[in-house]
Amino acid sequence: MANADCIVIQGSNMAECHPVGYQWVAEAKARGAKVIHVDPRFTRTSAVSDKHIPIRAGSDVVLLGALINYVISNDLWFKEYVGAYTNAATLVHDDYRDAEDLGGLFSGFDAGKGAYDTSSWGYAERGEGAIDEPGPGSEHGADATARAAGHSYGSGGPPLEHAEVQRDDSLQDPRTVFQIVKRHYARYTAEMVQDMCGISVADFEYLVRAITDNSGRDRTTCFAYAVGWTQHSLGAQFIRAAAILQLLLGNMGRPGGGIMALRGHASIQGSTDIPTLFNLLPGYLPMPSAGRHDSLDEYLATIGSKQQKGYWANADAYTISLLKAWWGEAANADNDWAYDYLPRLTGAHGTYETVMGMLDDEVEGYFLLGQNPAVGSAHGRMQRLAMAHLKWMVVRDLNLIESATWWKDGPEIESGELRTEDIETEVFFLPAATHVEKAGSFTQTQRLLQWRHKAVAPPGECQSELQFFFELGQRIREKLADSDDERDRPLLDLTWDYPTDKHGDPDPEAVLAEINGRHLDGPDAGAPLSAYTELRADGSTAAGCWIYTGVYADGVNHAANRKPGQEQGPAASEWGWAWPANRRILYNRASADPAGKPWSERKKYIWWDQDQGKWIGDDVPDFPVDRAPGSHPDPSVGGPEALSGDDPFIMQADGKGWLFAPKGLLDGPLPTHYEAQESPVANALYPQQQSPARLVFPRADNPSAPSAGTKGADIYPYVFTTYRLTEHHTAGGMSRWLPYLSELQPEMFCEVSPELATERGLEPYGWATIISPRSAIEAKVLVTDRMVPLKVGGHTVHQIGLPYHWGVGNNAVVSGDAANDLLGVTLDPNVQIQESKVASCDIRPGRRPRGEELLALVAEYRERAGVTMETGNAAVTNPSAEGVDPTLED
Amino acid sequence: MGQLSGPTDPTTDAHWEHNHPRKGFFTDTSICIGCKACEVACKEWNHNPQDGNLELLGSSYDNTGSLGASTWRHVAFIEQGQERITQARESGRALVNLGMPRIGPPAPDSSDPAEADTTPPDTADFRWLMSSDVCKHCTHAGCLDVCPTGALFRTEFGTVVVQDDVCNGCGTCVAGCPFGVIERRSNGTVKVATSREDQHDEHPAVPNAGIAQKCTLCYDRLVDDQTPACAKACPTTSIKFGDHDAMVETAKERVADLHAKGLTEARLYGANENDGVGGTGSVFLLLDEPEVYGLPPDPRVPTADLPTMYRRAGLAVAGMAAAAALAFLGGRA
Amino acid sequence: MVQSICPYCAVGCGQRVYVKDEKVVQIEGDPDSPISRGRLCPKGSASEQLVNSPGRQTKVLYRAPRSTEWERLDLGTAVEMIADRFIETRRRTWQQNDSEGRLLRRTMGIASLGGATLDNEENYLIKKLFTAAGAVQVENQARI
Amino acid sequence: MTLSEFDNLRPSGPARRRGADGKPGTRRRRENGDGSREMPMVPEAEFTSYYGRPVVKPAPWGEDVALYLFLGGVAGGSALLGLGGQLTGRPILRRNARLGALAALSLGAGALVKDLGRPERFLNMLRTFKVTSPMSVGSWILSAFGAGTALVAAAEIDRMTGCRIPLGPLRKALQAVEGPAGFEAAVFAGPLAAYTAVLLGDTATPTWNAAHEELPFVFVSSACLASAGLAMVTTPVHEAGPARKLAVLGVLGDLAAMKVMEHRMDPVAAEPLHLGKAGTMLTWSERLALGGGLGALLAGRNRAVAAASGFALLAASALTRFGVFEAGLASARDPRYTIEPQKNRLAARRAAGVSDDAITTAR
Repeated sequence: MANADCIVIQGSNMAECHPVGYQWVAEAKARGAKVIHVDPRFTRTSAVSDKHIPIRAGSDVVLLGALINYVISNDLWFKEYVGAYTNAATLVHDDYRDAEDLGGLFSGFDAGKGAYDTSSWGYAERGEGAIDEPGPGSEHGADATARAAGHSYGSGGPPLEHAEVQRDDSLQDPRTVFQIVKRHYARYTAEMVQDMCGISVADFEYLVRAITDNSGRDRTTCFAYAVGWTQHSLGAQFIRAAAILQLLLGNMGRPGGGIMALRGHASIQGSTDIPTLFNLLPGYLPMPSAGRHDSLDEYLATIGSKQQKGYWANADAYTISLLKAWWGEAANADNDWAYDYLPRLTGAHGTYETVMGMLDDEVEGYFLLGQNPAVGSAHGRMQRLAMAHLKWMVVRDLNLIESATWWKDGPEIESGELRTEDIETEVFFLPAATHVEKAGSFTQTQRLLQWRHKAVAPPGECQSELQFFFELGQRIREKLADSDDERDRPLLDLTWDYPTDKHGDPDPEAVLAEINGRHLDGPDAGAPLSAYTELRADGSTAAGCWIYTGVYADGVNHAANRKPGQEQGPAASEWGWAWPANRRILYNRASADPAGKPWSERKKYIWWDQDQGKWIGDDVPDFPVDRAPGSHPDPSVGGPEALSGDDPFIMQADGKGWLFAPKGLLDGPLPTHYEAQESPVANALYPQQQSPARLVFPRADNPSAPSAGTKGADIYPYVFTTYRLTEHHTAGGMSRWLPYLSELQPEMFCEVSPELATERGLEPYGWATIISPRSAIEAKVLVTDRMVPLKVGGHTVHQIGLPYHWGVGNNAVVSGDAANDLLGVTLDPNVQIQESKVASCDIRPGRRPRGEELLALVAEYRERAGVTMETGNAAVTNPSAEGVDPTLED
Repeated sequence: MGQLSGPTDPTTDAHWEHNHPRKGFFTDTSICIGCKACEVACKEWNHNPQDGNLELLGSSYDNTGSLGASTWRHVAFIEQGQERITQARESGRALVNLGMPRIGPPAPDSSDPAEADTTPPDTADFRWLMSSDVCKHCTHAGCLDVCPTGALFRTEFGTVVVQDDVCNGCGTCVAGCPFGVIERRSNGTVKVATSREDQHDEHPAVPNAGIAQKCTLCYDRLVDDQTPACAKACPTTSIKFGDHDAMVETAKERVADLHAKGLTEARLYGANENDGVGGTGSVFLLLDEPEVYGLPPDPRVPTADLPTMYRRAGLAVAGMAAAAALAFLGGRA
Repeated sequence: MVQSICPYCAVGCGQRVYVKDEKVVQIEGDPDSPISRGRLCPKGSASEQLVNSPGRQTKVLYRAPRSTEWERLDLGTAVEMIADRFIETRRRTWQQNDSEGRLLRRTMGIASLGGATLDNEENYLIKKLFTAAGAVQVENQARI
Repeated sequence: MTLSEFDNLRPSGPARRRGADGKPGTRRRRENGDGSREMPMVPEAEFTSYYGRPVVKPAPWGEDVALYLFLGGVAGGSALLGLGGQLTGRPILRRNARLGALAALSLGAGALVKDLGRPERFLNMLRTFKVTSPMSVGSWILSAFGAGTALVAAAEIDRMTGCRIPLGPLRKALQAVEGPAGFEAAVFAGPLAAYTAVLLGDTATPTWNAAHEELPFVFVSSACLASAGLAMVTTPVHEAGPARKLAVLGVLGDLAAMKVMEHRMDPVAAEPLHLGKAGTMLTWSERLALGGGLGALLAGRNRAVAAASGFALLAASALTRFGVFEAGLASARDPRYTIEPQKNRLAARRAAGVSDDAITTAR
């Protein structure tokens, strides 16, 4: 990032949320790089940027689309790069129809299911028709949503049957990706940006000039985003839009380029790599689904076709090695490597579905492991009411967080909805160990594993999760030891024999070694694997997470590598260990031109050394190291062997960067602007208001505010956006208990513009009540010129900023109302992340009412707005304008 | 008695027989991101208690308020519109022009920063200033001069430090500081939530209550050749630490740099050894007038006038004696 | 002194943990880290207080159904009770096959939501144990 | 609309301007929501501060210290009267002045110790002598003064009790040093009365600091009239002649010094002397001093008038000390008194062509 010439921070408040990461931006800026911050609020990041461009929350695709349009129509794209490394020249299926033609829908929308059949988005095959998706039959978008399919591609693209595609290298065929992209964004203009995002034409031109002036052979632009993008009903598409722009400008896989995800938590990357996520197994292998993955063969066929290019073609080796790691001898060729020990999915079982399952009394027991959903999850009220339905719950945390004490001092106790004496839930609070009281590895945002050594023993009864779950597993296995029930076999056959120290603490290095994997047969039996390329599908290797293979190569904990940064080169490859294979920049083959030479001396990173016959440079090449630039193997061989010398995107099924996504996304192959679930603005681009494929939950306890153009929209006239502050940590479990952090931001507040304060009579630093269809909260008012009303679609849009760190309880040093109580649950269909960055509300002066009156206030607003369960939940906004038979709508 | 005002080396003045270079901070507020890591790192290292009432102070994101007995780093937040930015740029330009008397209209000399290309940089219609304040460790330190017990002393690094075991809390130093830095610590307590489980009843007593407290420039770290906690934590190097001379040099380069970019609002604070406190050990780069940040515009160490005061007092004493004599010499009238 | 990594955000800043008499006395940035070069944000700087916070809970607490107060519970007893409930809920809510007879082999009665400050090794054991037990509703902060 | 919680403390001035163009989509200009206001007394209209917060900190001194200022003056003046009585053969005046000095000194020193953050460490004052520290110098003055005063007072008490205190051979010694001790105390009497002015002047507290040239005169005058007042109360009129004279001289000096001081001070820094509690106290101080002085001058031979005048003078002195003390603290609490005089003097120096001594520099 320090190598970038221009850095666009959008959807992230980087200086505020990642102050230490921001040093690299500061360094780039000191060296002359331009830093532009695009954000609804003027934040601490804006304060140290060259320019802040205020944007209406949720309109990012319009802006990015307009940048794409500008780059294409002004011929500013990086032709050599785009031609060689992207799928620009690939032809798309004949049946494909763009959202431009269907009023905002792409071809294949099933209004009945509220989801796409994505088959028409595929590539045109050589010969005729589209490339079939692998595996048995075609999967419907609705089913894929249920698997949160988008999440499964964390390490690469979705599968294609093979990579023999039709191309038109002149890019002139209207069916080429390039022409489709060009047409799709033709109406995304500077004027549209002004109308929809509230960004002036001058500011847009400033931005576009900064980006295009700083892209090309010699220069690179970097985008940084965080949850400001992901927490939207089209979150994945925001990122895709930036990726398209970056591919067109040739900024991917190159130093100082790319799109940097700024993740919020110490090991949030790790917790998707080794997922505590319902839809994934370690290494982005999907959890099997009933009906789709009923046998190992079916399962493997859907992950990666043997005929596709790149490393996903070896998914069989990854899967079987995982099964061997978990079930050892019990996993053998005869029982399909214990594949049937794996439970099956039948739909979405994400955290919000789980909460609804609790409300329906389907879930009895709940573990909260360092998580505070009563404050930190969207629709906090629903979270707490759901917990009151549980039979038992285990809260493991450092402090007595609100999710552990809601039965005693939660807002619903105060409002009278719940009575402590009536709540049946058993609550176990188990104190946890801090990061210095246990050893283990975190994976940071750039996929770097770093080991923490244990400094002291945990105090009192505090325990690490490792020890707790190891012990819990042991107890459960002991209690079931005599069971002859077949269902208990997976538990009893589980490899669960980690060495422990004298306190019964399992050795985390032993776990890491299991994750890394080892040889089971042959001369090296027992020896650690050193790379995932050593994994085999014949049961001769075991590895708990294939992408981490190599972290324990030669029996050395490479995550603990600590060669001081000042003693190494810029890639610092001897500090920690980055997956895969210790690479610091992914797809870095793209940092050299098709002939293997660096694009420029200034941006040199990985290049082909003709004499040595291999790729060399500052980093580990993310490419078969001896694959010459000009080589063109027969694509039909499949796997890594099929990669051409100019296929840098080795985890994509065709080795190319995807401008157009023929597979993998459930809400459209190209990012398209839709309004948020709740928006006071009508979609000026299409009759379709919201993303048609977004996941809605029409329930009485999850009402939505009416959007622009429908009755009652003026009852919730303002947009609010939630965010965090430097001084606090998410739901506050690790900050509101610390006096030093609490005193820095002691009270919940809302940020409003002076105009809005005048309009609503809000007193500076007095109290205000913010009301959404779900709840009402109170906050101190911070009137500031950092909030600017935007002129959008002919009227003024006021945005309200709400930090979400506070919660209602008696135990923390500081407490306050929780912003997340205002939010409802609407999810991105690709990844099932909720929309929490934008929603509708009203604001008025004074504190909120207490007790039953609070509920009455919220209900009164709903009534005035005419909110029903259907409000805002139609998949298709205007069926006749979008070519959909209205009778198909539910 | 050492020198009371004007340029000097305070360490030599204090009769240290060694050659430690004087240490100091350079706080470059133009790159401060207002994260307050300095405040926390400082408290953590020095075990300073929480202070304040856990309420919004009504000053943007600043809920610390000011430097004090338990807050030795304080980050100020100032929101400004275009008018004020223009004024700041103008007042900065006026500073540049100071001491460059000209006859007639200014010569079109492009190398003169005051006349350089001053096309305003991009974010000009609004700005949010952040600045981390700290003890100035003055060359002529008012607090140190007026301390009657010798609790405050000049270290071998040229810094000013309180000896906690000597100070008797007379409070003279508080009034003696022209920057409002040093303060006597009250025995305010670490405020905790109303209901806690029994084992948390005990809270550490506030250390050093009743005595004067301020930044020590991490004297205990300096003697171990360590960087002060705030400078070490600062994510963007807005707080720099090093030899005082080098810091002043860096500061001068930085301000010249910013002027060259047309940012004439940038100015240094404390880098002039001819000022009222003989220059400060902690040098700042500010983007507006000092009072905007809560800093005095023309501080002067009160002791600089001490000789005058003693003379005047002597005169007064003489007058008093004369009056008494007169009263008696009038005889038994 | 022990080398560690800051637990707050995903930048992964290096920390040095200073220990005296089995107690953490100071946590500072690790200048050797090429990620952070010794710097820390306010949260990272407060890590020592995270460990030694006066508000930190170090004992097991239990709230019985309908009870208005916490009571103390021995750690071993608590784990035993949790294991019993785990097994019982799993048994009661077990789903072997779906309506079409396809294998499900799972329970929908047990769920977990983990923070993203857990170690990879911890997440691995959690995922492994829950998957083997057929509890599929394992989620974390990544989706929040 | 106001943006600062301090706005309601602001005197009503010209209405603050709002951003002229309130159109959405563009950032508006922002007025300084942090304490700017029109300044009628200063040509430079702008006064800016950081949210109206003080720049300097007021001394953490309570009224104990103001009381000490007063009592120190009483003690000093009394010692002089005592010496005068000693030399001119006025035994009652001598005795009363000496006892008065000791009483004032004891009470004052007690108040001073009580005000320390760590009273148990009061002796640390005497572990060093620092000429740059008026407090240190004062501590030594106080000690030296205390030594002589204690001796002469002891001698007086011994005499009053008819030499019944079991002093043994020490009585001889005491009687031997009594005379010199009276001189010794008187030598330090003036400094005791005057050093407190330096103590206040040698601070960054705007009003005190701005008064540093004249404050010693105010304080010694005040000490004179107060001690004289005390003597007029305690001593029969026939021996109190010098006290009455001293009272008149003290009042004259006090009124004159006060006027000159206010005149020569920076007008902004002098404001707190006229405002609020301090203003009221100083006004009454002046009235009482005048009244007491006139009483002493015109009807001092009347015992009742003398006593009343004496009380008036004591009260006047106390009010002077409390008033000045309070004015200083008030000046420290309002940033205006720090910033404006400093800006003015900086501007004045610049106007005079001195441009190399500012703390703010462009390079």
